Amino acid sequence: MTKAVVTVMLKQGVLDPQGKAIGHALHGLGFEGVGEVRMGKRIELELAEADPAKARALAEDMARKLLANTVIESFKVEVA
Amino acid sequence: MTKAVVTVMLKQGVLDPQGKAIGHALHGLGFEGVGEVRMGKRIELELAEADPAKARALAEDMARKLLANTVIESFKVEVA
Amino acid sequence: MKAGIVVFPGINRERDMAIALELASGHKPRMIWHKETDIAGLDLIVIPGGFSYGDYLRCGAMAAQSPVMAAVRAHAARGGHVLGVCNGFQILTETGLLPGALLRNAGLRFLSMDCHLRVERADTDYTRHYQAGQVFRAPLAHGDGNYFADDDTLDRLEGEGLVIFRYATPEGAITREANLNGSARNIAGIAAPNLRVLGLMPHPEDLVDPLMGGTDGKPLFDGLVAALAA
Amino acid sequence: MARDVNQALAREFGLSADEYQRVLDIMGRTPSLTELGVFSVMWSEHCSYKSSRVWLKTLPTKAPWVIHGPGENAGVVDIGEGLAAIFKMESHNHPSFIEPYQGAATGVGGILRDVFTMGARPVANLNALRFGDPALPRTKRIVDGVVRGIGGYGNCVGVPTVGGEIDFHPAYNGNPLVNAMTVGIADQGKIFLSAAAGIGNPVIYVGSKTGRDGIHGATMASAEFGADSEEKRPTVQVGDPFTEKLLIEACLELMATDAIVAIQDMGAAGLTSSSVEMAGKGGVGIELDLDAVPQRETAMSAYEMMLSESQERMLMVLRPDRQEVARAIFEKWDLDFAVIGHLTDTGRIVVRHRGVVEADIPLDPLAEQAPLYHRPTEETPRPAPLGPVADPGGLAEALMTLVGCPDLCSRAWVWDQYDSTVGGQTVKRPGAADAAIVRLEGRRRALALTSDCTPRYVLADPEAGGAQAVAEAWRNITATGALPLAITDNMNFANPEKPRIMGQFAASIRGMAAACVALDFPVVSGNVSLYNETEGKPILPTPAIGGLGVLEDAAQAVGYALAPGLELVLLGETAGWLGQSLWLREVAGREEGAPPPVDLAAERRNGDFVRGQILAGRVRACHDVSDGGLLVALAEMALAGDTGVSLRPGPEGVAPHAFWFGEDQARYVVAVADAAALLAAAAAAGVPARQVGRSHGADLTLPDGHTMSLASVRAMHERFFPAWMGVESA
Ligand SMILES: Nc1ncnc2c1ncn2[C@@H]1O[C@H](COP(=O)(O)OP(=O)(O)O)[C@@H](O)[C@H]1O
Ligand SMILES: [Mg+2]
Repeated sequence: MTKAVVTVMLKQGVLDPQGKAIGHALHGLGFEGVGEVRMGKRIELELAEADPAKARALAEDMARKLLANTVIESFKVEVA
Repeated sequence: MTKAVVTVMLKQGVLDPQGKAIGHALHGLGFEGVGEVRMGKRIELELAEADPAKARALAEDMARKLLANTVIESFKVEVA
Repeated sequence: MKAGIVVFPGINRERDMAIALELASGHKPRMIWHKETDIAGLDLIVIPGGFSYGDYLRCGAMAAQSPVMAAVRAHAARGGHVLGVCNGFQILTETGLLPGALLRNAGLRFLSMDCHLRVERADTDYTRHYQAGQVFRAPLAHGDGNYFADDDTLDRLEGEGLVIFRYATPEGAITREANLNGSARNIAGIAAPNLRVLGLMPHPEDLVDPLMGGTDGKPLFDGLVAALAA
Repeated sequence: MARDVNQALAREFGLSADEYQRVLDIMGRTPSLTELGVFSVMWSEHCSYKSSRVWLKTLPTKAPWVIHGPGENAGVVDIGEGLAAIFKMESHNHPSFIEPYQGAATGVGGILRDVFTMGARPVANLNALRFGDPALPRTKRIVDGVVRGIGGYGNCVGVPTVGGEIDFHPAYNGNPLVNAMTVGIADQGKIFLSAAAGIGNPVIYVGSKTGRDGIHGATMASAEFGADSEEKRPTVQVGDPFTEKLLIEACLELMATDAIVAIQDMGAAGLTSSSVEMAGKGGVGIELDLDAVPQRETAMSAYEMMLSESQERMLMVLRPDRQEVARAIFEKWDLDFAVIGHLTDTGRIVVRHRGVVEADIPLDPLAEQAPLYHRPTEETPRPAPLGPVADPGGLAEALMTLVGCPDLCSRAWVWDQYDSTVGGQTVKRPGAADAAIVRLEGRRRALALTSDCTPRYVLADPEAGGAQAVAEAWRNITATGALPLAITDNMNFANPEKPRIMGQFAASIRGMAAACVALDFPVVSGNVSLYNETEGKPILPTPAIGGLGVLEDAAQAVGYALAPGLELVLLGETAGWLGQSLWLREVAGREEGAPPPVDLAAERRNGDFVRGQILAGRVRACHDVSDGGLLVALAEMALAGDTGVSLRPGPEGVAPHAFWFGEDQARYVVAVADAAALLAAAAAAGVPARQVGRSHGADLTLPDGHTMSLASVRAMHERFFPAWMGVESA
């Protein structure tokens, strides 16, 4: 069994209102020195595939087909 | 400037309807051998604080106060 | 006009849509379960609003992968009419039948209210019973209706006249205030180049009866019936 | 979980020494941990109504149109054409304080299940909300979370949220109230009940899997909050509205067959209360095999499974020959379906897990010997009369203060986040009429729905306040032209062990009962939430009333939006009652006096007259006069219709501020084309009537000569929520 983590973030150039709102709220709470904030998704998958390289390829396939919308998002796969 | 990443996931035992639905959809797409799927948030912060230890402490404070709902979520901070 | 409405798990405006279609055409539309793949013989496929699969990953993402969407794609490729409203619009962009994507509303809240739409061109099967430049009212109800596409795509859409509806003031002005969800260039609805695949966020099907506050949405369905009368 | 079962553990589970002794007597031995858990949740305040039952029994619950009163999952009334409305209101107060989003969301999910479990398609949601002082950051966080949670769940399941109410008061600082109401429609011949029947019939579990969610939620909902309430947090459940939507569709599909013998949602105390109540009501025994329960987590104990409050689950008894039909439907909707037991003739609940009998309890004594308390009551002393109060600043200033205050300002920020049109049947949305109007699909007939309570009145005079809450619900329905049929109630009170609080409860019930009788408006369902206090600070007594009425033709419904060129007539008597008014609180800075008296005969007479005029087509707009009094009601009508109003002076003998801001009951403002005809009809019916002005233009012209633009009033009215919540512009 392999654990794969797919991280999906909005592409640079796509406005991230959630990130912006978080930045705003952090200022409101008195946190200083907060620059850009971006928010994305983290998807943790348990895969039966034991081979890390194959598991990665599988997770990448899943990300392309479903987990990320590549019109607006980019993704990264990590395999533990 | 330091980049901090806060990862927020639902605590173990808390129902994760999103993860459940993603797992289901992956099966539907013909992906086999997918076990548990959990979905959480990844928040990337640019902090003016240059000292990594202080930046981490700051991000942890932000997570506790705003970024994570510690009633149902746990968080992890990484500093690059 | 033979119409079918695709029903995904979690869709919730299929009944509203069926009422509007029946009112305009006199026929009950066929309800198409998402696992069906034979949709031959239909003129119009409608993908209605709701929360397909809870919209838990991304609005419309899971529905876009379902078996029926392959059939819908084939229908579109044959030149068939496809209307996606709200979640249906999101599903059409996720499927790639329409360009761009629908992001979280700029204000980050679900919005349920009436908006005003300016009809950008009246020479489509969807808008032939409106006038170009006409403004009509429609309820909207969504959390992710903020239309996004890169500038090249937006320029192409505009250049090819594929922007069909824009958020406007009741007088027809395209303003920031009228753009409730923050959509690029106030875009509320777009079409594919053959003008037969249309997606829009607001719900004309919920304004087809004076009792519900007006009939502003009815011309869209009447126009379709006129265009697709067998 | 290897803990000894003894009195100390029983106390931790919320059972008193007497109650534990009763458990020992029934069992004739020391109960197992699972058995103790079953007793503790079944005998919790939430499930047993042990403090409130003696009083609830005194409420009127019958009328020729009542099909099922309290006792079923929800109340059922005949709304004509062979149809029934099924409705109920329920609280999720404690969970919403701990986790506002999920607490409110699962509250909506829970009340939806109560309604569709009886065979109804849910057609409308409402909510009654009370929050603490807006100046506290915590209040803002709670309001934000609750509103998002209600929307998040209701919008996703596709049931329109069409109405509700929101009040603020520091008494709710540590204990907000979140009451959710669902209304559904069923065929009268297709109503499903929960009494199990048929020895040997299979017991079926459907919906989501069971996890360790909300264990001891029912007992938590029955306990006062202390400084340690943070520690109770892990019991919070997460809602899954997508699964709920599937469950609605699958249940309704199955209900179209003849497979179901009995069905009940798994609400508070989950598998325990659903199985015990179904078997108990049917007078049969039940045997459960927990190994068959669909589980989300590993190594769950019998105790955990019996007490879990995982959401989106139902329990059914099926005809054995229809089991496979049912399975196919639930599999089609991708829901779990498991046979987890069967009915027996033993009169006992027997729970097996991994080959061990974990519980074996006789059902009759579990129900019949449940504690029942006649708790001591203490009357609330009559408030001192208010005496004359001078007007500090004039009508215009007071009006601006009132229309901008948190309790009266526009709620658009809230309802704009709720899908109010899904289903395509919403005739009057929030902000359009005193009650929401929802048409029955494919028919002319419509329902009128409202929720009402004025807690500050109830605190000052619980009996008058209880009557007023029912009367206001009746009036709000009447003001649309609909005929009020029945109510559901949600009794939110503090610690019933304190005689003053129990006295509030008892007196409220007395007042409610009197109003129900006088107005032919019986109680068909309800919910009680006690121990709403934090560190000894009680909430205001809040008997929230959810009202339902019917209109034969939705086209007859009127709202309160004014059109230009109409005459404005006030119906009902105005003495200028300022005690407990919002004017007194917001303008004069005092919370004092007795609330306005409720004259039920006048209420009935005036309301029947108004409804008659509306149904005769003579009324163009109608608004009841409530919080803030006459001038606020008129301003609301003007704002809703974007039409100005010129007002005439009030009568001699009543101070202007008392006339315009008094909260005398049983009053309506109607807008008509022909005032003379209306005044004559009112005189003939013995209804006091007075022409107060007419509609035109874009200004509000007060009788003292002040003119204010509608735009300036609107700016004030719409300011509070967006400013408070820091709305980002698009
Ligand atoms: N929590 C809420 N959810 C939805 N609608 C609400 C809510 N609170 C208030 N409303 C709506 O706002 C309008 C005015 O409410 P309220 O001030 O309570 O009126 P009234 O005092 O006449 O009963 C009504 O249409 C009501 O349904
Ligand atoms: Mg009212």
